Amino acid sequence: MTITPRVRVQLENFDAAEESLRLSAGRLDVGAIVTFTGLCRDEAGTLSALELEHYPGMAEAELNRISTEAAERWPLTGLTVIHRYGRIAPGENIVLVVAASSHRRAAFEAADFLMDFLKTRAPFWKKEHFISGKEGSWVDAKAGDDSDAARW
Amino acid sequence: MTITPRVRVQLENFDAAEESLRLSAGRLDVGAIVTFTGLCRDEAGTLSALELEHYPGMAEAELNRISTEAAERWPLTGLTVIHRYGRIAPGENIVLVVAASSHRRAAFEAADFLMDFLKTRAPFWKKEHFISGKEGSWVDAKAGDDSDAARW
Amino acid sequence: MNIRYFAWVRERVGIEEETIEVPGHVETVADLIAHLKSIDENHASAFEEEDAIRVALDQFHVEQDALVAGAREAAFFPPMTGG
Amino acid sequence: MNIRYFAWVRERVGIEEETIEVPGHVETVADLIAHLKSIDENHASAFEEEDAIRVALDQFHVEQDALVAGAREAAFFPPMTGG
Repeated sequence: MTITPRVRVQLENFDAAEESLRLSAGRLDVGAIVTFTGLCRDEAGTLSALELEHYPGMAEAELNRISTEAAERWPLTGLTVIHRYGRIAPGENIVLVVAASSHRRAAFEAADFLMDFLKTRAPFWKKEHFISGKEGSWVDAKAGDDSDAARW
Repeated sequence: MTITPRVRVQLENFDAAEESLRLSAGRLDVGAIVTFTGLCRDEAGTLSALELEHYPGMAEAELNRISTEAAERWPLTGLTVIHRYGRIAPGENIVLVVAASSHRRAAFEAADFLMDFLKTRAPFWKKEHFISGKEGSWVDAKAGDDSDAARW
Repeated sequence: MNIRYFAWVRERVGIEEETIEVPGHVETVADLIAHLKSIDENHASAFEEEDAIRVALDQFHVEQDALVAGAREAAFFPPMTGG
Repeated sequence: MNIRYFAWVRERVGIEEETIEVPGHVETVADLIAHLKSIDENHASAFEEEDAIRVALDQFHVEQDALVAGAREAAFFPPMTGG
């Protein structure tokens, strides 16, 4: 039986530990949990915040479609995807994927697949706002993201 | 500069959230954190506990060797490996890998690589103890683990 | 038909959302884009780099040869950069 | 030389650790295994499935053709099943 993924698109932060526990607590069939957390980087120290714009409705729908595909391709016991929107400060969380399975390869591959497809298909756009006050700029899509998604 | 991995072989449980935070708190160069948690399964409901035997000294040394190799192969900002020994009840944690990097592919691949090599090279052995009281049995190594490790 | 714009496409058009009458000759997404470009300078500028524009009909990704008949909402945006 | 056994190898030998005098003709790990098998029934039974035995010299994995000269500790165990 295929599990029903848990998908959230939200303004608030998330708690990776809580989400991971939600997929393992009280059950004995989970042998492997892989979590991916994406954070807002700022190595240059020039960023005041990332602004995450999204397409409400389609963002949830697309994440559900990608998650459902993952749950059909791999024997998972649980799958959670949370993507934040709004202003996100450097060092803060942006996205979380938690994949649980009886076996480690399924958990790794499902989480990896999910991030690749989320990057190229989920309707979110990042705009960088700078400390200097200069005009914010939209982050460009990376060619590497398309080739990552093409691996599957 | 290559980071120094953090390796622990311990009786006590670990806290994945705390270990993850340790690799990201107060820094702005971490864009991706992948955690792998391996748990003690018991789908049949027949297990009283897993007994994890290890080779003290070599277990730490081998995990350090594998971690150092991962840190040399991928541009990581942090890497943590914790493996428990002793009696582990169904549902409890066995092993944790946390790989942090600026970019997601490095974090995924390093964690995946680490688990594959840990499985085939780190000197730990699992013995199953049963509720029924029948003689415990040593878990057999899986051929799949060798082929997983051969991918790298 | 309800039309939505996101990210820099939205900024160039200058609005988030609008409702338009779709002329009878508009069959595909490409036809719809040609029609939107004819509305004004802002629309024309938003769709200037046509290859950089992604399209969704009723919240599903589609290509430019997709038929628009029956769709209630079309959305235009740059390549996604979430995650 | 200090010899250590783990998991079912340890159970079959019946001890965790022992110190032995290595005879002069023992050059490789394979020679050492042959020598250990000659100690008693338990040792012989532990090394019966020789292909299933892994070896470490001074806490490094080695193959059966590795030279034992200079090693202070040899360990024998089944394939690892951690993780």
